Formats: sequence, C-alpha cells, structure tokens
Amino acid sequence: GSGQIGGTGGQTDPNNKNLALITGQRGEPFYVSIECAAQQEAAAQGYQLNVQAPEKFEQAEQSQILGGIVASKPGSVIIAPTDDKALAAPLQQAKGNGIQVVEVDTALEDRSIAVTSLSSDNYAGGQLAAQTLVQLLGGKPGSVLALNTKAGTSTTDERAKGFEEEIAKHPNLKLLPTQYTENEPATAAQIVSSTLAANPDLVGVFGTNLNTGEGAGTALSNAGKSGQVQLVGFDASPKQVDDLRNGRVQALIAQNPGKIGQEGVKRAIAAIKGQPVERETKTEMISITRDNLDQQAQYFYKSQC
Amino acid sequence: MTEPLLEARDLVKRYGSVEALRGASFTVHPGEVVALIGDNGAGKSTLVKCLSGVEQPDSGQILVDGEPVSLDSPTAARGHGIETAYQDLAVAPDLDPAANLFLGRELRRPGLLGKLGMLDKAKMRAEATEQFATFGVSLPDLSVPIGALSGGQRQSVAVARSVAWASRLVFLDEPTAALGVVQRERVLDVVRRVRDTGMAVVLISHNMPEVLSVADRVEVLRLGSRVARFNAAEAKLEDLVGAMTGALSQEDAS
Amino acid sequence: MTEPLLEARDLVKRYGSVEALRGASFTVHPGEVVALIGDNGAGKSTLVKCLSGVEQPDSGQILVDGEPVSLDSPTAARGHGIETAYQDLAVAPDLDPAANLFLGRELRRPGLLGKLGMLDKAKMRAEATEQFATFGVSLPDLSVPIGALSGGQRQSVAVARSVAWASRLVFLDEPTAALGVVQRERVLDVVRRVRDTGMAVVLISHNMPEVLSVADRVEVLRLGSRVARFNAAEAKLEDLVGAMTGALSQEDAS
Amino acid sequence: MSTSQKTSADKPVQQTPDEPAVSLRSRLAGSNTVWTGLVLVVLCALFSALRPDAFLTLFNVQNLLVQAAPLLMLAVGMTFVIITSGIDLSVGSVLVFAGVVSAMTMEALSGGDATSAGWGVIAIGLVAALIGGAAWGLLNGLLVAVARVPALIVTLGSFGAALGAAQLLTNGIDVRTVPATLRTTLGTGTSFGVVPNLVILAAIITLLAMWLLHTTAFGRYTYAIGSNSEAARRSGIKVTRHLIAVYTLTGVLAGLAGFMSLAYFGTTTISGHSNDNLNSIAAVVLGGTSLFGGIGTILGSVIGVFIPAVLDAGFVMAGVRPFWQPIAVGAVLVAAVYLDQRRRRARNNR
Amino acid sequence: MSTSQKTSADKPVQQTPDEPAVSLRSRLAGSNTVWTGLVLVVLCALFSALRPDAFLTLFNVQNLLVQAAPLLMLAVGMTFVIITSGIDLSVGSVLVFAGVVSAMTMEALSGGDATSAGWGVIAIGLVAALIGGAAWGLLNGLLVAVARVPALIVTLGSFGAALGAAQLLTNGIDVRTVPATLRTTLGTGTSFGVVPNLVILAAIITLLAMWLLHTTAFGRYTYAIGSNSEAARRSGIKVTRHLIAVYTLTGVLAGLAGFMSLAYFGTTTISGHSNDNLNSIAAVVLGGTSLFGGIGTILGSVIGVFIPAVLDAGFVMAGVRPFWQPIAVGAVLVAAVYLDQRRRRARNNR
Ligand SMILES: Nc1ncnc2c1ncn2[C@@H]1O[C@H](COP(=O)(O)OP(=O)(O)OP(=O)(O)O)[C@@H](O)[C@H]1O
Ligand SMILES: Nc1ncnc2c1ncn2[C@@H]1O[C@H](COP(=O)(O)OP(=O)(O)OP(=O)(O)O)[C@@H](O)[C@H]1O
Ligand SMILES: [Mg+2]
Ligand SMILES: [Mg+2]
Repeated sequence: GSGQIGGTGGQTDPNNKNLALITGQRGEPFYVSIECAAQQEAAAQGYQLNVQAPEKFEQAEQSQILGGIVASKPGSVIIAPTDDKALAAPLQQAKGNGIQVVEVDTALEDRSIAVTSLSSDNYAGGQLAAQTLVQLLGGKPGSVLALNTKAGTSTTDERAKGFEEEIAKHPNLKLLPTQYTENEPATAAQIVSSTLAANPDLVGVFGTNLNTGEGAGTALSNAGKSGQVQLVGFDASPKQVDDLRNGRVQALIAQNPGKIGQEGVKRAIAAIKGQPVERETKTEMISITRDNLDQQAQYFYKSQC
Repeated sequence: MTEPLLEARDLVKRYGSVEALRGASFTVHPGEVVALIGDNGAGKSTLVKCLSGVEQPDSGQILVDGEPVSLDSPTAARGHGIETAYQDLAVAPDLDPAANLFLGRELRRPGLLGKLGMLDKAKMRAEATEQFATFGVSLPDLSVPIGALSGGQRQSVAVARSVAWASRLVFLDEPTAALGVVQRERVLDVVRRVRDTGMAVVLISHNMPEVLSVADRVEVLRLGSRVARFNAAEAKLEDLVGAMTGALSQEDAS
Repeated sequence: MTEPLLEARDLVKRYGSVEALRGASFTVHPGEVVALIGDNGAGKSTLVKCLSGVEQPDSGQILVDGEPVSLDSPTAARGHGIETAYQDLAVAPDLDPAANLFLGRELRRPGLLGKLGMLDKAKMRAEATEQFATFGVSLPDLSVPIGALSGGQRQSVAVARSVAWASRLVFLDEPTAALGVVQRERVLDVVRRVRDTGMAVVLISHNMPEVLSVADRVEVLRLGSRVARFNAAEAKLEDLVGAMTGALSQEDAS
Repeated sequence: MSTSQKTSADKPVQQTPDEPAVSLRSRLAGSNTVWTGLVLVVLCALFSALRPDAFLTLFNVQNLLVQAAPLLMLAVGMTFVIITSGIDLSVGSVLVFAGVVSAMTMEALSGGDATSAGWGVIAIGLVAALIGGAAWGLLNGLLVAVARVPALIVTLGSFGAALGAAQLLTNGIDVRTVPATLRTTLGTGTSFGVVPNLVILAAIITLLAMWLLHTTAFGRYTYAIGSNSEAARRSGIKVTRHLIAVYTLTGVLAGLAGFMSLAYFGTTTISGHSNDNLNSIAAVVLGGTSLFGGIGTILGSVIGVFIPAVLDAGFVMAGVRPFWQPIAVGAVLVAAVYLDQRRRRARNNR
Repeated sequence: MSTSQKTSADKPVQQTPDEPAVSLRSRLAGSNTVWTGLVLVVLCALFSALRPDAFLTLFNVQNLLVQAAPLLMLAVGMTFVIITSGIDLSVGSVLVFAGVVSAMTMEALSGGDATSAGWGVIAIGLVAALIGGAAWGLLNGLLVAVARVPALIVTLGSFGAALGAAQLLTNGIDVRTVPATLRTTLGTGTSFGVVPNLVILAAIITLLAMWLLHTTAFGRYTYAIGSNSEAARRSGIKVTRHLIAVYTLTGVLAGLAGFMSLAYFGTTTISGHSNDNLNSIAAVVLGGTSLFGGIGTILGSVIGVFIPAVLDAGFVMAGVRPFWQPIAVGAVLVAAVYLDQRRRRARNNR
C-alpha cells in the first residue's frame, strides 16, 4: 500500500538529554555566536548538543543533515531553516518522530510544525538599514545601492526588499538596481567600484551580509570615498565592529545571536520536558553607529566561545 | 578500358602553409588493384583522406562512375561503397576488437529489442572471431580493449574492418606495415580475392616487392602530385624507385 | 665471444590473464646487430619494454655486463647507455620535431640563463635539421607539431631520436615499418654505421630480407619465449619463417 | 558483411582454455565499481556499528535514498556526457530552470495557486520541466557539437544563463505553490509500505539508463566517441547528432531532477543548486568514469552518489564537528579512488 | 649528441622559400590568443563608447586591474596544471587557507593585534602564506602523481579540506587585524603615480611565469607531460617529480593570491572564494588552453581573466539588469571561444 516517508509516530521522551542545533551556514560569525551561546547553555543544564551546519546557505544539504539528526533521535532540534518552505517536509518528519522543533533566526511559513520560534524579521532589518542610511545622509540627495548575495537566499532577499521599499519613500534618493555578488567579496568590491565610476552621485551602500559589506568597504576605501559614501552593513562580527570603529563602515544592523542561542536551548529543554513555551518571539534588530557604539557592545558577535 | 570507378582530378589540399596535395590526380577502375606509392610525405594518406570523405580538398574534382560527387563526410564515401583502412588505424582504443570491427554497423537483436537499439553482442563476437581468423589474427583475449593489443594485432583489426564492409572499393593505407610474415601474406591473399569478386582495391605500400606481386597498376605520387603510372606486369623496381625519388618523371611529359 | 652487453633470462610478463612473455631469454653483445623477430603478438615489443625499463617483468633476470640490474624506469636503462625507438613511437604530438628530438635532453643556453633552465631553441632547431637530414627526413615546416606529420615522417623523428642519444645499445622496434624506400635504406645505413662504432643494435622487423641484410645474429620469439637463434650469414629465409610459425623449434632441443 | 571471406578458419583465435572462468573473475576484479562499492559497504557497516540505533533505521535509509534521488538523475546524465569526454557544468542551473518553468506552468494553469491542482495539471507540469531541461541540453549540445566550443565553456555559460533565466522568470523569488497531490505522492509518498515513490522513479530511470548505455547502439556510440571521436566519425557514426542527443538527454534528466526536487521540497529552491554540478561530476569520477572519455559505468556513478551521501549522514549522526567533515570527506574520497586505482593498475599496467 | 652521423646533408630539409614571413603571419593568425584578445579589445571599445565618462577612467582601469590580480595568480597557476592535462579545484580554498595562516602568524607575532606590525612581521606573514599554499599544492601533487588519483577527485577533496582547515583554525571567524603598512603599500598603494602596487606584483609574477612556461625546460616538460605523459616518462623526464612541482607551484601562487587578497581586503574573507576555482579554470580555457593538455599560453589566460572582469564592470556601468548579466556573460564567453575555434579550424583542420 502507499504511505508517507518517516510516518512513524513518536513521543518525546522527557528524559532525553540530547539536543541538536543546525545553523544556516558553516563558519558564518552570526551562527558561530549562536552556537557558542547554545553550547554554553546546554552544558550548564547538563545536555549534549550536536551542532551541525551546511557548507552553504542551501536547503538541500541542510535537509540532508536534518535527516541524519532525525535518525539519531535527539529530544529537540534547534534549526535556522534555510528555506521557509522547502524544509517543511523534513521538519514535519522530525516532528513525526517525536522531536521538538525550535526555530531560530528564520522560521517556516507553516506555523504548525515548530513549538516555538525566535526569528529575526529580516524585512524589518532592511527597513532599519534604510532608515539608518537616511539619517546618516541627513537629506543629502543621490543614488543608493543594495548588494544582495545570491538570488533566492531568503534572508538577504528580505533585507534587500525591506531596504528597497523603505528607500522608495525618499524621493531625493535614487535606488539603483540591486546587484548580486554571489557572496564573493571580490565581486562586491568590483560592483561597487564600477558603480562609483558610473554613478558619481552614489551616496549610500547597503551590504546585506558580511561578505558584501566587506567588499563594499574595501572598494570605497580604495576609492578614497570612505565616509563620503555611507556604508551600512549587516551583522556585527568583530571585523565589522572594527570597521565601524575606524570609519570604513558607518552603521551596522545587528541581531542578538547570543540571546538567540541561549534562549533557543532553554526553550528546547522546556519543550522536551513538556513545559509550555512561548510560540512566537521576534528577536530585536538594532542599528549600531559610531555614536552609540559603546552602549551597544552587548550585541557584538563573539569570535571565540 | 572500363569507365573509372573513382577518379580524382587536380586535387589541392593545404594545411596552413604546408601544401600536402598540389594538383594530384588518381584513377581506379572496378576489379583492379592499384598501388599508390610515393616517398614519405608525398601526400598518399592525404589523398586517401580526401577520397574517403575525411578531409575536403581545397580545389579539384572527384568523380564516381564518371559523375562529379562531393564527398563531404565519411558517410558520403561509404554510400558509394567505399571503405578505408587508415594509416593511423582510427580505432576506438577503449573498445574491444569485436566492437571495433562492427563500429557504426552494429548487429542488433532480432525483434523489438533490436528495434530499440539493443545490440546482439554474442553474434558480433562470434562473427568477429571468424573474420579475424581469415586474416590470421591471433588474439589472446577477445575482451581486451584494442588499445592494449600489439601493433600488428591492432592493424589486422583495422584492415579486417575495412575489407569486411566495402562493396565497391577499399583503400588500404599501408595495411601490412606492422604485420608478420604470415599475416602479410593473408592480407595480400584477401586483396586478391576481393579483387576477384570485382571490387577495386587501392593499396598504399612502401614494400616494392609486395606492390609488384599484388598490384595490377601502380600510380606514383611525388610532392603532392601524380608523376607516373605503370602497368605492374611491365614495371621494374628501378622505375618505381626512380619515379618516387624524382629521377624519372613520366607524367610531366604525358 | 665477448661478454654479453645485455642479457635477459626467463622473463615473464603478464597483463591480466594474458601472458605476453613466458620465460623469454635474450642476449646481445657489443658491436653486433641482433634482429629480434617473431609473429604478431609474439611478445617482441613487450620484451623491449622490459629491457628498456618501461615495464617491469613479473619474474626473470636482467644482466648488464654480466651484472644483475633492476631496470625500474626508462631513466635506469638510459643510465646504462640504452636507448629505444618504440613501436608506438612515444612522441609528444603537440610538440614540434626538434622539441621531440631533444625531449628530456634539451640544450640550454650558455651562462646563467641556461643554469636557470632556459632553452636554446635556435641551436636545437639547427641541430635537429642536421640530424633529420642524415635520415633523409624531409619536413615541410619545422614548426608543425609532430602529430600533424605523415606516418613516415613521425617514425623518422622517433628513430633519429633514439640513435642520436644511445651510447651502448639501441633498440629499434620496427623502425622502418612506415618508411619509404629511400628512408629505409638510410636507416639501415645508420644501423650499420652505429654498429661499426662498437655499439649494439637490436632491430625488430617483419621484413626478412631487411633482417638478413643488416643483422649479424637473429633471435626468434614465439608465444612469449625464445625458440631459436641463428647466425644471420648462415640462416635461410625458410628457417626464420619456420621458427616464427612454430614449424621448427631449435631452442627446446638446445 | 558484404564480402564473404568466411572460409575455413584454419588458425582459430587463440583462447585460454579456462576462458569463461578467468574472464568472469578478472572482469569482476578489474571492474571499476567493485572497489568503490566495497568502500561504500565498509562505510555503511562502520556507521551501523557506531550508531546502530540511528544509521540502520528505516527512516534513515529512506531519507538517504530520497534525498539522493535528484542528484542521482544528474549523475546518470553526467555519466553519458563524461563518457563522450565532455562535461556539463550547467545541470544544477538547468534543474532550477526546469523546476521554475514547471511550477509557473502549474500555477498559471491553476490561476495563481497550484496547491490544489489535480493530476492533469501535474502531468503538464512534468512535461514543462522535461521540455525546459531538454531546451538547455539541446542548446549545450548544439554549441558543443556544431559550433565546437569546448564543453566546459559552453556549460559554464549556460550554468549562469539558465540560472539567470530562472531568476528573470521569477524575479528571483521562489515559486511556492506546488500541488499538494504531487507533494504527498511523488514527493514524500511510499509504495509497498516502505519504498519511497521518488526512489522507485529514480531506480527505474537508472535501470533504463544502464540498459541504454551498456546494451544499445546508443551506448556503444557514446563510448566510441569518447574513446576516439575521429575514429567514430570515420566509422560513419553521426558524431554531431549523437553528441546533441547526449547533452539533450542530460538536460532532460536535469529537468526530471528539477521536477523531483519540486515534489519533495514544494518550492523551486532557486539559490540552492550551485554545487550540484561539481557534486555530480565527483560522483561520476568517483564511480570510475574517466574524465578523458571512453570508460565508465552507470553503476559506478550510483555508488559515487551514495558514498558522499552516506558520509554526510554518518558524520552528522556520529556528531563529528562540521569543520572536520569536509576534511574527512576529502580523505575518504581520495582513499576510495586510490584503492580502486591501485587495484586496476595491478591488473593492467598499460 | 653521442654518435656523429652529422655527415653532409645531401638532402636538406625542405623549406618554403618565404618561410620566416609566412611563419610569423600564420603563427599570429593561428595563435590561440589573437581572437580572444580581439574580443577583449572590442568589449573595451564598446563599453568605452557606451560610457566614456565611466569606463575609460583612470579609476576604473586601476580598479579592474587591482581586483583581477588575485584571480590572475590563480589562473597563471591553473594554466600550468591544465597544460599537464590536470585540474585544480582547490585554489580558492587554498587561497583562504594561506590567507588565514598568514594573518594568524602575523597576529601571533604581534601579540594579538597585527595592525601596527612592521615589515619584518609582514615578510614572515608572506612566507607563511606561501608555505601554507605550497603545503596544499604539495599534497595535491603527491596524491595526483604518486598515488595516481585523478586530479579532479584529489583537488575536490582538498577544496573541502583546505577550507575546513581554515575554518578550524579560525572557528570560521575572519582574522581581522592586518598590518596597516601592508594594506597601504601592497594593498592599495601605487607606484609611478598611477600604477597600483598589486598590479605591479601580479605583472612581475605573470611575466616570470611566461618565461618559465615558454622558454625553459620546466615549461617544455609541462607541455610534454600534457601532450603524452608516457612519452615524457620514456624520454627520461621525471614525470612524477614534475607534476608535484607543478601542483606545488599552483599552491604557492594560490598562497600569494591569498596574501594579496589579505593586503587588499584587510581581512581573510573565509567564506568568499567558492567560485574562484571555476572562474580561474574558465579564464584558462577561454584563453585557448586545452583541458586535454599539451596546448596553452599564459597570455591567453591573462586575456581570459579580463574578459569576464570587463564584462562584469561594463554591465554594471551600462546599467544592464542583474539577472540579464549572467546570460550576457555566457553568450559572450561562448561567442569568443567560437570565433577563436573557427579561425583555428580554418587554418588547420586535423
Ligand atoms: N594536419 C596536417 N597539418 C600539417 N601538415 C600536414 C597535416 N597532415 C599532413 N601534413 C603534411 O602533408 C604532407 C603529406 O602527408 P601525408 O600523410 O599525406 O604523406 P604520406 O604520403 O602518406 O607519407 P607516409 O608515407 O609517411 O605515410 C606531409 O609533409 C605532412 O607533414
Ligand atoms: N597492456 C596490455 N594488456 C593486455 N595485453 C597486452 C598488453 N600489451 C600487450 N599485450 C598482449 O601481449 C602479447 C604480446 O604483445 P607485443 O606487443 O609484445 O607483441 P609483438 O611481438 O610486439 O607484436 P607485433 O609484431 O604485432 O608488434 C599480445 O598478445 C598482446 O595482445
Ligand atoms: Mg601516409
Ligand atoms: Mg610489437
């Protein structure tokens, strides 16, 4: 007869001391910071945490990893889904196997699968970036450019979209077509250089993640335009904070990975034990500029656990 | 004399700055063995390639049965019943001897499976075994890829291949160069037998005794053009060598 | 008789299930031309490869000047002054004739640049031109890659290469197979001249008249082992053919 | 045969007396797949021993097989291309393009939301995926065979272009309504109780490809062209046409993979296939197919698909830290091919 | 020469009378680089005409050259590897690894923050980068030449492994203190008023590589091995040793590229080089080097690096919509090689 894959029912064992964390990408500072905090919290509570990550921010490898995790039956999986639709089926299977699903950073479209989500609103992050840029410009007219990574990357797409739609509200700013960098700093640098050559009125750039910001910063400082063209980056890895400090970058939109990691583990444990958890939490996004640099130090990402 | 089966007129073929054929002409009639001889680099292989559709001459005319034709691919030449054993063999080294023998002419299974393209490997292998025996080819293991065979074994396969499929004319470009004494005789026997069935054979060889023993006529190429024609029965070794080296030039006068 | 320059004893070489050499022995003395003959697939080329370090025999012994040696690479054989013209030529098709002639032995510029590895291309080209002339090789364009040359031209380059560098022994595996009448004579002349300088030459050929005209001794291989040895001056064509085909077996008795 | 020199074979082809036995044994030992196959078995055994509770479970086996199914389709097509001594870097992008075309077609036919579409729409969606894949394959084939541009350049170009086209069509945003029927039947459904439907489909296609490559004239020509394309041409094989057919076949299989991926993930996953080309090439080479053409088997490619898949799953279960995984995977890949290579060299060092 | 058959050449080598002239002309026309070079010139002219204010500016030219410098180093190394009929997929990861090792060494020598480090530390950092690159190159070379594992598998393995190792060393977080002196001199400094120092370094290395490949025994052996490695072995060329040297050279150049990238970006950009391998291979093939070995030039690879770079920059300036860009790039790549191919076939259809 016909049936469904992994349709075996399963109950969560409240005494299961194993947790798994699947981040969005291997070696990404934001996720590393989540991992550090999660490891710390799990150890403090006497739980084992198996941390895995796909090589790239892609759903295929992540769902493969998820398959392996589900087979090894942790009590809960804490995951940053790389696609809000594609991971629904494998996460449904996880749930079917009695594994509590906790979403961090991103969330599935289907709200019925996870017990809780601690997700960032990337669209709002993009909006915040635009607002920060407008503030930095102080009414100065000109062109602005957003640098996306790869088309179809849900997080950066959202950020770019939020940015574009917010900028559109300011008629003195001309939005150039959003360019794709393939997540390579060299490509980002080259695009920014070419844009500078073609649009001397460029006044602002938004880099939707670490690598695009990196490339844009290099191109601008190379052209002697650091500070003249306002650069807003995303995330607050140590290098980015340094750049902000020394004026290569004028603002950063930061999330709070330490809090996400810690809270994620806490909720996972609660869910395993059958305790009630809050279904939905939007994690905060804040804008860091040189002026409020020191007040916001708690948002800086960690480089070492 | 009968009408020529294949005739080439004033073929010119250039490779970059090298002129391999400089107005070469050539004739072959049905039922005869023509030897095409000439020094190294005279253009023999190039002529064969032009006449078997592998290369296109830069100028000149090719006639089959007196009609001008364009041999723009090996398939076109094959359509006229022309087969060729190339000097560089042109075999697929990773395939076994039977697969090479039947390359491009695979036997298919009877029935639907055959219509779908399924090969009858057993039959091909059996027929190949027979065919190789005719040429005295002795192969230690029929499943070894042909690239691993000895030079003579490989050449035998290539020659067997061309002779097996020709219906009107077969070009043999130095078919016996790597063959042992026995195998060489077998090939020459086959050449004679093929000729007796009414087919034409063009034999390229540097072995003059061989040429004189098997050919009916001899055409000599030198520096890319035909310089002499002989009736084999009347030709003497010195004449052939003289024509090849340029000591004697008949065609210019004619 | 002098001590053998090179001696092979009971070499066995298997390729998968194929036994190419089944206890083959072979001897060559300084200053002699030894012809190695045998049917297609008898194992001649395999024997040459074993004796020039290209292949390792599965068992058996190789002695140079009476000392057992291990020829585990072509470089090892070359160290003993042994050079080889292989049947499959072993040239680099994308390089030009001069580059192939000097492959692995490039001439370098004088002085520092040469020490740094810089080649003296002009000098190599000039020397190559001279060398090819000796063999009667006529090349239309010295900058054409060797892969585009005619079969005979290519073979001439390979033969010139081995003869040019040998100091004690040169193996020529069917060196004249693709050569024209004139070029063949040149090669045989060179073989004799080389022999007269005291070097040894091992000539593989399927052309019996050629063998009898140039060789001092003849060794016959059949199905991977030596079946007969002849003194060329006394040997008759029938004996050689008989030994190759198995009609006559001398070695078993001896 | 036209002439009839089949006179008495007075000197029969020399054969070793024990031919059949030797041949079978040596063929097995020398075959490209046995050693890599063995590596696969050893890996499975190893992980089963390490995590018997996790690795050898129905769920894990189902998952391994299902998730490998699209890649397997790509690797099967790639095997044909590589045996002709070509290469196809575009498969991942073609997969995405075909998925997009298929999903958009189904959406359009259902008036914007295909979630509740029926089998008729799904069938048209499948055809759209196959045609979308075939179109890029055909383009690749024409450029490689007719214009004679190196396959690497052609398919690198279409790698970018097909993805660009998919993004143009969707404006870079995934198409997200996929018929629920498709998802629950082909995508995650099983037959015979436990066998996922995707796996059944992939297995059927793979078997057909084996049949095509190893027993038909089409397959024979594929090997011949890769072994010596000039010899193939001189033998009257229509090399140009055949190459076009091979690239088109690969495109069609990539289209099918796109449809499978759509059924499984329920969205077009535009950004997620940039490594598919290297992964499928690696699987094919791991399976013993030579990048220089003329040699290879489908079975080898199947094994080549599963070795990395098993490794990835196994490492996750064994809790190997992510940064160590690529190092370990690299080491195992190299070791597997090394064993295979040594074995083959011992048999036949030509 | 040991024997002396240099007797009177009674039949001199036949030569066309007008040899030198013909040879030069035909050599130019037939050379791989002329047609792709022409395409590059045409593209530059086109974009200059479209955006004279932007394309032909000192700023843009400087930028194009500087940003292509690391990729050029990778492509130069790749040229050697591909001429031997090998391939190296690991260059991007080796670049990252070398950058990480170098940056960490400099940090360690300066007690945690290398920003104000002097030339001594920088020199050690350079050496560390070169050694880091050389180590992976050596490993690749050993596995390819000694263990005889296909280069694709070996370097796909080290592609993952080198990146994994870099991530292990840094925990995935970019090393961020790079000596300011290094950044302002090599990274962004210029000499002779306008020539960026990075470009000078890249040009010197490229010229050295041209010299090495086209005039020395090392280069000759590289071609010989790619053309027929068995012939090279039989000619006494130490094929194994040479292959190891070639892969190591490529590793060293990748290490240098990593150092250049460090100087330019001021950080290790760990996650940003996954496309470098295909980009550099494409540049080499675009420049007329055959993937089957034996044929190729450094100059061609230089042109091959700049065609995509000019296209990318030009499209951004011309305001071509992003999704159209990969499609247009693909079309130009294929067209460039097609022209080149047609020209070469006309000259020499062997
Ligand atoms: N593809 C090519 N490119 C350049 N020159 C070529 C090419 N093919 C042949 N040639 C040249 O054309 C001439 C004729 O070559 P061809 O092979 O026809 O000679 P041949 O008479 O068959 O000689 P052989 O007896 O040595 O086989 C030679 O000088 C050869 O170098
Ligand atoms: N690499 C290999 N793999 C399998 N069999 C081989 C290989 N090399 C040679 N053989 C077989 O070994 C036997 C001897 O081959 P070899 O090349 O030594 O013959 P030969 O005497 O040189 O013949 P010829 O006169 O045709 O050149 C042949 O039967 C051949 O098929
Ligand atoms: Mg010829
Ligand atoms: Mg031989």
